[in-house]
Amino acid sequence: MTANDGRDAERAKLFEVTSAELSVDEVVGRLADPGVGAVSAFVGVVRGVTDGREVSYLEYEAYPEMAEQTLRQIGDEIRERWKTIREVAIVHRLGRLEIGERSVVIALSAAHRQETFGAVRYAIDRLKEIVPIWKKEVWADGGAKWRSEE
Amino acid sequence: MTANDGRDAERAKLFEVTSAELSVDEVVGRLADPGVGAVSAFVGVVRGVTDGREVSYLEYEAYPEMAEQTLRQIGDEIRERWKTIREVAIVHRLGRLEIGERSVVIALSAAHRQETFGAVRYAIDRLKEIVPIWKKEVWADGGAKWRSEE
Amino acid sequence: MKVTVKFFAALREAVGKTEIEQELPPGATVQDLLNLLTQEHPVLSRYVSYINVAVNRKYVDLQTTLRQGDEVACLPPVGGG
Amino acid sequence: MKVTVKFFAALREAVGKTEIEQELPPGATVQDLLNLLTQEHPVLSRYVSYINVAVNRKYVDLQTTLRQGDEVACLPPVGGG
Repeated sequence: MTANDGRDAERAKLFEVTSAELSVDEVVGRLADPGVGAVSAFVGVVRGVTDGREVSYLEYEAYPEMAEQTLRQIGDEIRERWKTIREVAIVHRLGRLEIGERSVVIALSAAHRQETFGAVRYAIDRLKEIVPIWKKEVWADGGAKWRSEE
Repeated sequence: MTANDGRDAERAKLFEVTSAELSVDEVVGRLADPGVGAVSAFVGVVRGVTDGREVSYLEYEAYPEMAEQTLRQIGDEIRERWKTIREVAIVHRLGRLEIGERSVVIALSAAHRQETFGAVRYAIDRLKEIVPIWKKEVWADGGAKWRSEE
Repeated sequence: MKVTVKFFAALREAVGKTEIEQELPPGATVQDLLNLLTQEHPVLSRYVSYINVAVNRKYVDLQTTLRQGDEVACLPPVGGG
Repeated sequence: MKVTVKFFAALREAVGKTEIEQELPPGATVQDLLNLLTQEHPVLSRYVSYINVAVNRKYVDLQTTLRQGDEVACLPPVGGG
């Protein structure tokens, strides 16, 4: 499908959903290559308050196979649109997440920084639009709600 | 000077030059606060080739006290210009760095992601403009050169 | 013919199942499937206008014709990140 | 009066020192200091038009008047990141 399918197979997965804790360093490390001079990253973090209501924890659910496939599609779209982007990695966490924990890490690499900022913004906007992942907010007062992008 | 001087004293330094290896997770961790929902980060990485010439390693030098002071100034400028940015941390490494090592980590936090992308771009552009840090490229062929921003 | 239908998030909770096997007449479309599911699970009528559908992990429109063995996913509005 | 002068990066290598004490007449400006330094270290003439100067860790212009005990830094074009 994409030009780098061969390379991907030889190393860490670039697009993944996982129940393990996320490390930004680990995800950035998946992009390692001597041509990289700049990495931009976005980290989603579980907020303790939404709309003035205290959150107890979040529960993330996915359609895992399709989620990884649409994450890969986002990577392809980025490298099609911004030719200076060398590689993209997106790892999304699933299951119960406490306040302050990381829900998603997006990292993308380039020789020079200029195009990385717009591309990382596109990645997270697009993720919220097409990737089959859902989050349920469970509030401190016992209520709960499935939330889609505000 | 700034509104958060008191808070800074109680926790990890937000603006720092150091000879220790950089961890993105550690720098992102300096921003921890239950109101944070989004963190954008920039990571500078030592490239193996510049202008078609193979690099052996880089040597970073700073005027450390003034570097930390100008990094803090950049943080102040950002929070003045983008009111949704909660906190900024910038850590720059000094000394000899090998290919693939991280030279700088910038991280900034907000409740929502929208303004973080432009702000992180501003931070690295401004760093290259005003922070008294210099890098010497030492090439594989034995030559070397102090480089300022291209 | 038979297809597998998957439910996620609010839909999974409403239907009370993550997955069912559904018998369909040959030539049935996604719209036909949603009509049938709503008859069998009236609770779905609250959601059906917001649902996106994926067949074999690709988003499709309601006119798409289904085939034996398809994996059909009923996706409420997504909200990762 | 005396000021401390610091050199960095290419300037440090050219002068061969990281720091010197410099005697100056009262009322001397940054420009006066640079003129004096260039006389004593002719190698600086190659750099002097690119130098930025900080006094007590703040960027200043060449007309700034120096005071006893100032820390004056001669900064070649910066290039961190």
